Amino acid sequence: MNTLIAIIGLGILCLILEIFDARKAIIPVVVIGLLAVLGLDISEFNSPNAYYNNMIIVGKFSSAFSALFIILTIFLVSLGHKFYENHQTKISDFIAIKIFLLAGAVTMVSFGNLAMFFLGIEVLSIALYVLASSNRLSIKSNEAGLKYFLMGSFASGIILFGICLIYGAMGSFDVIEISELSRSAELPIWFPIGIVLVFIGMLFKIAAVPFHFWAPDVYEGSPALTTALMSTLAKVVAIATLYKLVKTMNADISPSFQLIIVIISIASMTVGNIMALRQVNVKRMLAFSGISHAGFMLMTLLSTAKSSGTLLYYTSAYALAGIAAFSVILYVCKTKENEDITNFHGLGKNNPLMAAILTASLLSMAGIPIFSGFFAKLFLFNQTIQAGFIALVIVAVTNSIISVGYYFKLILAMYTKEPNEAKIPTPAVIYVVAVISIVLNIALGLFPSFVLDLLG
Amino acid sequence: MNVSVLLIILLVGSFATYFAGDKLASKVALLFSLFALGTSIALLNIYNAGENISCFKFWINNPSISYSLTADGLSIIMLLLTIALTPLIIYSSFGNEYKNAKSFYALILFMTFAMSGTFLASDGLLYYIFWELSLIPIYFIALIWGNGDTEERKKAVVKFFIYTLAGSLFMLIAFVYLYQKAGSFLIQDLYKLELSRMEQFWIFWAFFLAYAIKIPIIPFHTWQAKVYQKAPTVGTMLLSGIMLKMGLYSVLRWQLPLTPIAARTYLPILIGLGIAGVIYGSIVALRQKDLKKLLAYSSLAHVGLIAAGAYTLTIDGLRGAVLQMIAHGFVVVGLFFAAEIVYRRYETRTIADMGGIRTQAPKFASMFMILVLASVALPTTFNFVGEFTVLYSLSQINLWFALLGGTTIILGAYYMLKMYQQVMLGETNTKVFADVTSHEGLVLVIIIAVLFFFGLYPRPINELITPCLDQILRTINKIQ
Amino acid sequence: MNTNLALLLLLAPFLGFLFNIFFGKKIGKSASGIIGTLTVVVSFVATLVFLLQINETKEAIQIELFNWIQISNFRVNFGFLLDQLSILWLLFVTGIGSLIHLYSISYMHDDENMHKFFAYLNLFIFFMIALVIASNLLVLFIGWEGVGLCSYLLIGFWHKNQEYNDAAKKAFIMNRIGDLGLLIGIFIIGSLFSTLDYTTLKTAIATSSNLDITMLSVAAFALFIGACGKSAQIPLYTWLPDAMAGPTPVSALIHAATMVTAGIFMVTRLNFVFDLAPEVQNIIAIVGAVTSLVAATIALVQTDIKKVLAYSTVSQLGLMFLALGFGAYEIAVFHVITHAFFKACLFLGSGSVIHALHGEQDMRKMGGLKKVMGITFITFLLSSLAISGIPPFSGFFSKDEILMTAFHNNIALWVIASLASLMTAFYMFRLLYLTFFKEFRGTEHQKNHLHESPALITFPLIVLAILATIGGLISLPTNSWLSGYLAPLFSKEVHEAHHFGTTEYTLMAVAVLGGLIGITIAFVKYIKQNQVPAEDAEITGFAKVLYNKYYVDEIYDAIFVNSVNGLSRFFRDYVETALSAAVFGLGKVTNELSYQGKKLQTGSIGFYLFVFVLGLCSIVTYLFLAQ
Amino acid sequence: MTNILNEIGIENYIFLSVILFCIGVFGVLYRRNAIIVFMSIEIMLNAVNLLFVAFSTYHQDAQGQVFVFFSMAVAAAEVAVGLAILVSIYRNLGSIDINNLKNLKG
Repeated sequence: MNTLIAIIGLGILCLILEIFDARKAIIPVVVIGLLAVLGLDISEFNSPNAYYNNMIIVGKFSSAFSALFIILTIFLVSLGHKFYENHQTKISDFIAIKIFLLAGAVTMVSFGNLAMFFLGIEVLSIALYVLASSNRLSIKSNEAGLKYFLMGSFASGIILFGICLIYGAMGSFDVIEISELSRSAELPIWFPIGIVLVFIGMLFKIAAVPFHFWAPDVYEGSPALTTALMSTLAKVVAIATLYKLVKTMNADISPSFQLIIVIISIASMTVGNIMALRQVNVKRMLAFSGISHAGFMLMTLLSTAKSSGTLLYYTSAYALAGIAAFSVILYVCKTKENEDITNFHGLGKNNPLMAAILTASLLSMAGIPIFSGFFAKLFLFNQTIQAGFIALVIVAVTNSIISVGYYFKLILAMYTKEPNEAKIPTPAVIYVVAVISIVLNIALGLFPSFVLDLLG
Repeated sequence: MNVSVLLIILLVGSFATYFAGDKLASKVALLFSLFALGTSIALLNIYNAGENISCFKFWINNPSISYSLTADGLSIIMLLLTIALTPLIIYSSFGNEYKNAKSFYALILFMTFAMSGTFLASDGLLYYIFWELSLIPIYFIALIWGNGDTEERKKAVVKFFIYTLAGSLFMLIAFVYLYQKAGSFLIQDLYKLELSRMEQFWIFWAFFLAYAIKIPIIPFHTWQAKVYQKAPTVGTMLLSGIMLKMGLYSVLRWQLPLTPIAARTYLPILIGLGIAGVIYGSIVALRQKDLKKLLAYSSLAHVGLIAAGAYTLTIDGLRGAVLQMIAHGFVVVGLFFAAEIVYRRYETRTIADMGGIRTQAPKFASMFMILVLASVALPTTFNFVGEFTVLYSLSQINLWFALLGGTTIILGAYYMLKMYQQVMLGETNTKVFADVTSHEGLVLVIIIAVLFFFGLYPRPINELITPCLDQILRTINKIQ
Repeated sequence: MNTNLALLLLLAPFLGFLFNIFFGKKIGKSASGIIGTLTVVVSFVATLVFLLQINETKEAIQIELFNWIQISNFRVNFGFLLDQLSILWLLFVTGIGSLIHLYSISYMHDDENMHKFFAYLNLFIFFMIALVIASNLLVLFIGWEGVGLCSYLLIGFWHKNQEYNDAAKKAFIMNRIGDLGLLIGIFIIGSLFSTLDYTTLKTAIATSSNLDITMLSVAAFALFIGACGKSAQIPLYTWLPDAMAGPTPVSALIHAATMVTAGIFMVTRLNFVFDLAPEVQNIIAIVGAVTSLVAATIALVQTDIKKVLAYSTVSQLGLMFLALGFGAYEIAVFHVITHAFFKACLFLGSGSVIHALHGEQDMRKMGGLKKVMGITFITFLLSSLAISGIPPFSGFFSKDEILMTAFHNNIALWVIASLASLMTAFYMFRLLYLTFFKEFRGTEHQKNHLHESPALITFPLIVLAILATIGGLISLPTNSWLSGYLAPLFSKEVHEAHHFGTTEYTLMAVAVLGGLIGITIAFVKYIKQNQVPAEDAEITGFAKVLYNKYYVDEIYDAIFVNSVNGLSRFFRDYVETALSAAVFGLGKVTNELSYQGKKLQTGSIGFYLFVFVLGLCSIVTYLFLAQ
Repeated sequence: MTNILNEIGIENYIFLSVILFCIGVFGVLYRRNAIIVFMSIEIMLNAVNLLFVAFSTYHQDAQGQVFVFFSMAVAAAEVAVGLAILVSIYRNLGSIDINNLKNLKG
């Protein structure tokens, strides 16, 4: 709870800073502030507690994920420093929005009441709409914004309807009550429908097939930094929330429901990977890879009992790799008008370090050992086989083979093609972010237990 | 002092090489590889003294994965092969100039590190990790420093990578499944498992996919020739000298003991595949225009025989397979180096452009001849010991296997001598061919010395591996 | 003591080889030649010592050095067995070997790579000795393959000429085919008796109660295939004539006197195995007889002096196998020895002729050499008489005994063999007349440079000629030192030679008569009618077939070589591409899918939302149906 | 209140709002003018709000009505952002037909 308040406070603070025209200070202050908040959050880790008659429930799960969100936000904010250098005037708005978005994210993982859940989603989404279309003058950005906005609000309409039906069935928004009730008596037919509607709404947020269509377009259209945010933070938040929702609402999923999850996850990874093969725009490619990863993450829902650690591990591995990849993309495409793969030609010669980092992050996403991506997949498969879905695992493996195809397309471009222009100087901050994130990723790979056992 | 020291040396070496800069890289790499060689010999002595040089640490508790390296005869011999070939390979590359040498040599050492790990790991997952790790460096070595047209090379290398990765991922599933059964990835726990026929069959084929692609056993060999041809010779040496032994080693270490029933059931098919590889490889090698491709197919033929031996599930078969692995490791490195020596002078690998070298370079001619003879398993060379043992084991299964496998004696002689004749003999070539330089000579001489020494006195190796192979056989027979 | 002596005997030539390889060029031609020769002489002396020793002790000397190969049910040592057989063999290997080394010093003097030549010769002697003194089949196999290698190296000694290289390659591969047979034989014996050691094997066979005769026969047959490869029997004989591409001393040493007899050695060595496989023995006898006839017929019309000798060698080897087939091992050995003498002499003689004519090998361009080359002529004449089986020359005794054995066992084969020996007499004297009688038919330039060869060449000729003449003494029909000497080797005694009746005398007469007839025909044809063999183009009819060696090489090429190469091309061009296409295919398919999939991503919000709703409805309906 | 509810029956409220919701959905699916799409979404939300109120009476519990306030506020915020985006699109394109927005695809 304190985390949440602190975050919002930080957001307001950075708006105030703008009033006093201390734009230069904003990012450092925010970063320091977020670090403090991180500390606060970690301090809450071992003191589970409920606030405002169960509106907010802080537990291991929520604080662990909040910590992840905060770390990601720190990276994203610090990347903003260079990204917004040409429109300094708005920097405070962007930063503030990101922080409020973070607030929404934290709310989403620590809700104890469907109302908070809904508010969290909306705070997050509205912030994202703004960021997506934040580049006013570019049609692409506008289009991305509108697409995201229309479909997003449509989705939240569905979610709202779902919540409403649940409320109708149970007469309460409190998740704990609801789950208790759901176990007991026979339920009115609209309760499962409500659950399904909410579920589908969340599937839209994590961009799972067949609710994924928005993702590639929006990722491509919106400014690179926003894309980074969407593909890392937003996705992670959504899946975490969905996981929590499913876990709390109905601990024992019906076989038919499991089948739906299996089908959707298979569809997501397959479609995502296959579509990614022929993409030329890196952001778009990563969007599809994100879709496939969503498919992987969905597998955790099949054994909600003990897969929270795995989910946390997978999300952190994926997000860290994503941050590293995007910081390189930001660096490479800073001066370009698009993010086509041709811009990466000869990066291996121009800037070996950056190339190495991108390679590493791609390898991690592809699931090659010692990068945490491999272990994430391994633990996931382990859990899924335990739950008895070996066929699903085989499909997943086949998919990760396909995925190598497009990840390596990028690597090949970096190492085998000739560079098309001279080396561009790298801003230190990007270096720092990229290196830290990839080092964290590898560290996770070497000591998986650290994260894996957090949620026991 | 335990084996992990070795891994540390190699890993540190690879970083040191990278930071040593392009000038010194090769020297530093050689230094570290020699250091590693020394250490491994020291370790061998400790092992022979009967002390334990294995190492075990818990790593991940859930799922329980441990950093456990076990050094028994088989692992040690494969380790020695790796560590002994690395300095040779590095030294052999001194004649060439590589751009961005520091990364090149760093990658070589890193690959050695990964491969040594594969041979040592006794925890299924650790083994798998090393197995995959060894793929990355060779991918980059072949991709960046390879020769020939970039696009073709890219196609070949990516195919190789995806293909092998695809294979090994199914092995991963098998491991995870086994973990579910045993609650641990440790090999001794996996050995204890009582798997049903059905399970064994699935797991067997999952492993087989991984190994058949790596070794390669036909019809999974399609990546081989192209990659051998396109990769820089050093990469080819690493691939053919050491890496494909990983597959064969894994068959002995993991596949057979874990799925004995399946292995017995499919025994004829597997031996058949191996022998088919022998014949097919030899025949295809007959009409290759590119020297490296010819050698690639010859090595396809040889590993086919080794695989056949391994799948006989007899002590002779296993022993012969191991001996032949080592022999082949050395001889193939030597042959590819010979090809490289020719390339350095003539800038070509097309056999048609060669010939008439013997008159200009008698030293080289004789050494090349010896290598050729070794690869056709002339008695008193190491390869004969291995090949004889393997063929004997085959004859114990069925005389026809021995007969068909034995065609390697004829066909091998045919294509190798044909190659030698076209490359070395004939009217003096118009292009001048300088005889081997001192360091090229040294490399070849060392290889030849090894081949002859163990050809006449394979006993030390026998004594090293036999107990371990007996153990493996016992595991196989106990379960079935 | 014995061990060191044996090692000296074995390693002396090897040291010579090493020395010549590394320092041969520096120390100059003659020096390297002398060293090469001396090393072999050393071995010869060592052999003599052993011979004396064994003559008094009658004890076979067994020496085990160290363990070599380890098989589950037996281990193979590096070991030597010096018994009557091996010592006998060593005797003429090293003896004739040193003579031929001596000869080569002068013969090869103009060759730039003389030191290499001697190195290879030494290496050959080394491997030959290893083959002979091996105490088990695997060490024998070392020598077996080793001599094959040396013959490869020496046939292709003039490696600038690709035809020679082809010949060398052919020889090696044909031998390898045989070697595979030998290996298979070794495998079977190993698995049957868990040993490859001669002595233990012999006892094992003698003692074992329930022998698997069928398997044993298979083994025997496989071993015989090996012998065919080495000793140039049908169907693996075609390499030997081509092997004449090598320098003449090589032909004399390897392809007449020593290496080609390895097959006979091996069979004799394993006589106790072959005795148990009568079917195989029949096969051997038949193959031997047929080979001797076929080769003889071919030799009738050849015009290349060395080719004639080569086919005559094949034919003689055939006779030896005939003897082996009847289990008359010591007779075969006897013929090996006599043959070694006169055939080496003939080859060296032809060498000296070729030397005199500066490399001319076609008999049609020779003639009338007896005036200028007296010594060569006489030695040649003597050994021709020997090979034609004219008493009292050595050939008469050995060949006669073979024919007798044949007669006693199988009349048909006896007829064939007698025909072969008749032809032998004919073509040998044809060769003699064409080369040494009448007028010289070569170029003027050659005519002016005609000369008798130097002493270094003629001396070995003389020695060999003498041996060829008196060699028969070692095994006279009535009291044979040889069969007495070899007796310990053989399980069952061969008695035909001993009781001597009218049949034997008639047979002898017939054999001699045959020889004389052959000689007379040759005399009539080439001296009286003064014929000269026709030019290649003019040869017609059956003679053409013979001249082209029954087109066997062509047939082999058509059946085996071409088919393998065709298969190889097919695999390379189609199978390989197909396989890789199959793998690439998967990738292509996925790519295509992706290409099609892109069309779905239309970019129209309406469509996206439509799919959204569709998915929603389907899930909801599914859940309803599920419940 | 309750008796009215009892007379009409909660089901009918549900049907009504479901119908409204579906109208909204179809509006979103079939109309091309962005403004009207907004309005359709608003209809969906309001249908839900109606249902909330109905349920809260049905359960005799105020949470539902409170929730309606939340959702209204959220909807307002959403629309504000949406219109802002729309304005900038109109500035760039001079049209608000969502069929013109197909630059991002493939």
